[in-house]
Amino acid sequence: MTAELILQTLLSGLLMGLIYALVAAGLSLIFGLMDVVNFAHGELLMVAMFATLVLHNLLGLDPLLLLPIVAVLLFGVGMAIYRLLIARALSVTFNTGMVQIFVTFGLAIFIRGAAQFFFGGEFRSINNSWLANKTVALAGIYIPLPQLAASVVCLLAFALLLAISKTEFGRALEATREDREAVGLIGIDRDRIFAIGWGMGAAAVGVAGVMLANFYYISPQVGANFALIAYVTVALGGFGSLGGALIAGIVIGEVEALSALVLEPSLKQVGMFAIYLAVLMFRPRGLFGRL
Amino acid sequence: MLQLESLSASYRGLKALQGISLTVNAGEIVTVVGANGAGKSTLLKSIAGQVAIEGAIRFDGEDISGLASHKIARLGINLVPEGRRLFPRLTVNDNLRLGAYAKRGDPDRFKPLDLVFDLFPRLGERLKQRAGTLSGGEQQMLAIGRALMTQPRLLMLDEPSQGIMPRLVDDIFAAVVRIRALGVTILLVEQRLSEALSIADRAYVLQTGRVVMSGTAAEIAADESVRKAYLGV
Amino acid sequence: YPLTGNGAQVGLDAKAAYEVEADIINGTHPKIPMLMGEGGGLKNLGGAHIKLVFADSQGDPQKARAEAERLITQEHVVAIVGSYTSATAATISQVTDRYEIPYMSADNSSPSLNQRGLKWFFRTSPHDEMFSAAMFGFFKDIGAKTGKPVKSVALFYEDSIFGTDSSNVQRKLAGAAGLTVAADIKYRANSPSLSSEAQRLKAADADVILPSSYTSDALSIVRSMNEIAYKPKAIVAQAAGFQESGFLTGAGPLAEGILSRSSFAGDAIKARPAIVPVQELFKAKQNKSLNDNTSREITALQILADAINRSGTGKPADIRTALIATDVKGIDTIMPWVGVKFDETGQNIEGTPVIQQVKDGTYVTVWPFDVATTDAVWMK
Amino acid sequence: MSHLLEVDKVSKTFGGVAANSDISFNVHQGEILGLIGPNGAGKTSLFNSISGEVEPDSGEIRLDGVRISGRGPVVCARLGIARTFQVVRSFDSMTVLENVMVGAFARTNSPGKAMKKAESVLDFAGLSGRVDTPAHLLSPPEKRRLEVARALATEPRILLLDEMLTGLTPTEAQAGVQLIRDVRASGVTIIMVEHVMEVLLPLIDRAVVLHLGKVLTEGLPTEVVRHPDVIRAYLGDRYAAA
Amino acid sequence: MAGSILGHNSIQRRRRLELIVGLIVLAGLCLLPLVVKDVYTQNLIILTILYAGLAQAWNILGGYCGQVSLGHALYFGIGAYVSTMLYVKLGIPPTLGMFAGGLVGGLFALLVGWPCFRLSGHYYAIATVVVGEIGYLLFLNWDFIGGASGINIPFKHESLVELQFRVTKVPWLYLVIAYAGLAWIIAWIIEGSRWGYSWRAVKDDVTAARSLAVRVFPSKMAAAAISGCLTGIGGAIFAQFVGYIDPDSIMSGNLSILIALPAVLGGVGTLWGPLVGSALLIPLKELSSSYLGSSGSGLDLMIYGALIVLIALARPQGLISLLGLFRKPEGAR
Ligand SMILES: Nc1ncnc2c1ncn2[C@@H]1O[C@H](COP(=O)(O)OP(=O)(O)OP(=O)(O)O)[C@@H](O)[C@H]1O
Ligand SMILES: Nc1ncnc2c1ncn2[C@@H]1O[C@H](COP(=O)(O)OP(=O)(O)OP(=O)(O)O)[C@@H](O)[C@H]1O
Ligand SMILES: [Mg+2]
Ligand SMILES: [Mg+2]
Repeated sequence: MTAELILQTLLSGLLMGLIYALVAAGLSLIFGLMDVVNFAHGELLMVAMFATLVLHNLLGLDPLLLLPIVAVLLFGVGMAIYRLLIARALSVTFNTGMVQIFVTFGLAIFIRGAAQFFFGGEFRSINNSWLANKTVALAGIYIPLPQLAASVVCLLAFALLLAISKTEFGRALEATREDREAVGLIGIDRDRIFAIGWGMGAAAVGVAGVMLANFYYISPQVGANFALIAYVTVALGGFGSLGGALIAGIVIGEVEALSALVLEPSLKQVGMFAIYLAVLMFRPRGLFGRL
Repeated sequence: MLQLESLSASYRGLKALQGISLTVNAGEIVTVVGANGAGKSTLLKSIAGQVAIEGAIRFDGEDISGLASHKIARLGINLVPEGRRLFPRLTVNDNLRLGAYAKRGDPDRFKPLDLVFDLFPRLGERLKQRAGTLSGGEQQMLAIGRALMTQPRLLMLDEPSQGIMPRLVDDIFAAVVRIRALGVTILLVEQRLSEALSIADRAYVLQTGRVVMSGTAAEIAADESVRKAYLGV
Repeated sequence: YPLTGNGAQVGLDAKAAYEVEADIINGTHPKIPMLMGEGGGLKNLGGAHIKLVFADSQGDPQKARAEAERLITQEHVVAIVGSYTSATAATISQVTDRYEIPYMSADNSSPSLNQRGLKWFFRTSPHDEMFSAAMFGFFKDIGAKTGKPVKSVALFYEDSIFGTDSSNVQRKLAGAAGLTVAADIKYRANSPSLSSEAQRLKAADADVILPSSYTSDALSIVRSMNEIAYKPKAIVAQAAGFQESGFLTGAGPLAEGILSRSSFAGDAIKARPAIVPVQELFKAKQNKSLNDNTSREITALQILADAINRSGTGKPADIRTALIATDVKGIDTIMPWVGVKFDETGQNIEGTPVIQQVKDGTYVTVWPFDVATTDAVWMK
Repeated sequence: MSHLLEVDKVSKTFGGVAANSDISFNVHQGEILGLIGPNGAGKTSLFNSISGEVEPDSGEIRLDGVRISGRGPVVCARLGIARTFQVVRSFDSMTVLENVMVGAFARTNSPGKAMKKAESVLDFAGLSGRVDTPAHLLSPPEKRRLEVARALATEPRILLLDEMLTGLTPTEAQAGVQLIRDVRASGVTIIMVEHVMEVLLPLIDRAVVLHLGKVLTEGLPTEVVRHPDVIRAYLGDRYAAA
Repeated sequence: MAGSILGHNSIQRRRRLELIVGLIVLAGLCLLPLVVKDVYTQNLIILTILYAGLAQAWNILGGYCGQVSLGHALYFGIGAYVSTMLYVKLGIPPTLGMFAGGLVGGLFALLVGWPCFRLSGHYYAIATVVVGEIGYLLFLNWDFIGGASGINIPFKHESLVELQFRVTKVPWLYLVIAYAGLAWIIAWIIEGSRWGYSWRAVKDDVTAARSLAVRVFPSKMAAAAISGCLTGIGGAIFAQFVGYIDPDSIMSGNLSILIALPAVLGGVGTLWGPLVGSALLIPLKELSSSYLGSSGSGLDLMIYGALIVLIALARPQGLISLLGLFRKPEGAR
């Protein structure tokens, strides 16, 4: 095993980890900051990827240029999901937790069915984007451009989300999670706050979807490949902690890459899950969890 | 300023309020008296838009019944709820500042902070502490402070002295009087009847969801049946 | 067939393939130069039409089993054709044996299926052992021809029944042929990233990479190899994902030069004249060319229909007798095979695979040299 | 006189805040002890230590000479400590009777016996009319009664009441006082925390005053309320005159 | 009057009534084979009842005890593999093997519970998903038990002890009725016992439960053991019924959710919820995929998904609340 190989592995682990973090960013917001388990997270990612594909084919624009459009689109989707479903799920007085889980689970199945209905089961890819299949070499280490771009976008997205969470809106969001009834008493419209929160979460997923579409295949099932990792990332980082999700994403990416190198690759996810469980044994609230 | 006309409210078919009519004039302290479960909290929550109701609620002559609670709050009606309902994981500072959230864009929106720290100096000392770790009395101060931050015109207090040590009880009643002096109208629910009646202008007596008596605070305090029923004398 | 789920597209294509073949058998049209190509239904059964009933296995063995039972007891089918994944074939073949209904496996390639002592199981297409044997035969021939023999191979296969079965045979054959196995990589299907796996392949740098993957991972691995600028000397795929149109369009230029075994040679139109008209019909329906799977499906139904026709009664037992007696020549099918003839396990022993290579975005046949339409580009 | 419960130099800090420091006092068999002190003095924290909910950092709590501190709430409850909570905790998916049965199962495995016990305790607590009501539909004073009934069902030797009379009108408080007296008469020792002096003082036999996590003073209720430090820290001006 | 027959107070009355209705339902189910003759419907009924049992098993941990486990496929798979391996390798008939499977399933539930019960809320739920996934991956790569290829249970001969039936479904029907009945009666017994009360107390308020001498961790472990054991038995039955097992079909995360879903939609923490939930959900799922799925359009998934959303929103307390008879007292949570 050469040093080069190890370096290359560490690098791809890092790049992949940042992508996991990017996918988890939106989840961290919805899951961590609003305390709603969103089982349709992977499906939102899939929707974003299809949106990128369709717009790319329709407008001929490069995915990178589509970034704002898809983000806005997903923002709308997120708001709509909140207004149509989640607001209702939150207002039930009766085993709210489970209702949330299974409403989003049902939604996930529905979205998957819809994607199948409209796009069929074919695997699609975007090949003619600026970044597609491009790689730069640096001292014998290869850096794939689409992943690099995704990592940069990931860091930007986290910086942005972190900044937002520090604003007054961020505190209002936290307050709303703490006590959904009481915020009304001080003139905060909880549905608006949460709808925007969902919109932001979904927009973050939208960004992740665009970046993924640059180098990953697209199919109605694609969300499932990332969803579980996203949940684990958020839980490992700790609910309510954006920074935790970022670091957890990197940890998971590295663990995955390294275990694929030293273990049987088909068991690499076992390595990554085992690390997660081990951490939870010592820190039941994840690395940086507050909740 | 506030007028209720045959207001009814129910929880899952259980009537908690039935045909309440009640008026609060600008600048008054009005207190509502009643046994446990009489519907006092429900009454305040109805006005704040947190309970589904029938009947009319008029604020400054405008019907506000059915309005969402945050809209009512923005009109200047504010409730310090039973059990305080703070945001326990946020700091004292954040709790207070969020009180002014609805007024974003108004440069003066944090002005009431001075008043709050003046009324409750303790809060000024604990700005960085998480609200959840405050002691009971401090939490009550914070709840009132947060309500003041919204610059209310009508402040409703639900049992502000509950769980408060005797020394602070008097402070809180004193604060209520001071707040009124600043031009805020007050609707007060209290179990410490004698104290409440001593600072109130007028009072209503609630029994199983109905108003059974109303009058000036002095009249009510003097009423034989009230003394028997609620003061245990 | 899995009509939903990750394998959904395969199922949808298969459905179209069967419909095309049923139309050929039932419909009226100019004669297509192959068995059952005249149209007009089943002659011996008074021109009866083949009626297809589709069921969705969702790739789930339990589901496949229940659906098979439904087809038999509710829809009263006389035979079942299917079913892509080996796991579903395993339960369906049990059901058909219990109910004594012929089961025509069109595209399962697991060698274990016909070795279970099933009486009602028939498979027209070659299985993995035959396929892999063809690959190694190709290595020998091409080595002799170009003077660049294969010395080492890298196994790269998904952690499914298909992947492990395929790799087991390849490992065995590599040993028998005296080749080094430079890498033996079992990977997790549908992983978000295969970059570490690609690096292991690069580190091993075998003469030939032998992947057994479905479409999703086929796409991932060629991209991951490209990302670390690894250009393998040769890739010879166990068909599956590598033969799908989604892979060819998705991988684009990256697919160029990849070799794959196939049971179908779409470009061998001289040797198999029926391909052109069938191809046209399929294209009209599904807007894509026939591939390894769809051609096998068409052939499976064709053989089955012929057997039903020859049975004269349409009763399952008679169909089985007719199937056992099947002896069809390759020229009467669209396949490049020698023919169709079942052994006592129900396996077609005359299904001889070919090796194809991607050139300009489509597969062209390069081996056996007698059916090849062009020369292979070998280890540049 | 034998001490039923001994609190011996108990300290507990929460991330820098000394909720209890070096607290010592004794509780006699059969008395009603009032635990008073300003908000944040550490009363609830001490209850948590006595009931085993938290483990003191140092010091020991003994019941009949047996150490109970640090042995967890389950052991404490088994040994005879029962409590109510400052913020009412009820099992909301269960009816009143079922709530109390949970407590009764502390002493028996038989559902039949547990049910009988629960019914008699509910009768005692004046909730016999509400047995089939889901717990979350009770009014606040009823919920507090439910907590008392549930605690009594565990057949405790000591009952810790944390602000159980709060939020009641004086008349209702009288009824609560009567219930507490009845409990004591049935042989259970009581420690109670309460801020409403008018109700508390006539009820208790002795008072321990906490301030800033320490014992400020202890003694007869009449003595304690005259203690200048208690007036300054806790009672405020209006008791100064009295 | 009814009171004196059924018991002197409301709880006893309700429990006796439930038992009587349970027996009636059981009798009704036993008569089913006389009415339903076609194999497809029988298949459907068998699955539905099997899932009712599984959902009840889940309900014991997830419903009564409030530990929302999304990794039950692990115990299901372990039960299936244990009994199948015993049968295929050692020839031990599955009628015995399924109890071994249940035992091992229960053991694993304890093993998983040991670390996971220290986690709360979503942390617990995700940890169970992950544990389930680890189990799945390990089984997928474990060659001794067939790895990804799975195990085929060959049909040898008709045998009741070995649960081998060529085409008839009737014995299966009775077997799953016995299984679901067992799960139901266990739930019924526990509901009225100390454990049942402990679990519900733990679910509602851990702190208060502890203060009443409820031993929280052992309670959860007991619930896990019973739940895991019943799930394992269900897995063993399923394996024998299908005749083929592989990790994909019996250990995937989807299955974990499918085990939990009927209980949640039917009414979580109730005696009848799992039964009602399965009775609606499983036929719906199977029928829609049989009749709509073959078009491959995803329409069936859309309907199935939308239905889950609708039920969860419209009937948060579960479908069971539509049936007034077993309703918990007004407004119960
Ligand atoms: N969330 C609720 N759900 C159902 N019933 C409720 C709810 N809140 C209050 N009630 C019922 O409504 C009636 C009135 O309650 P309310 O809280 O308004 O009384 P209150 O006068 O404020 O009493 P207290 O002095 O105890 O605060 C009571 O019978 C109570 O049980
Ligand atoms: N878990 C905790 N973390 C941090 N601080 C705590 C914690 N629990 C209690 N405290 C602090 O310990 C001190 C004592 O709290 P405690 O609840 O015992 O007071 P109390 O005497 O019961 O007051 P009150 O009369 O208001 O109920 C308070 O300052 C409180 O903020
Ligand atoms: Mg109230
Ligand atoms: Mg306290």
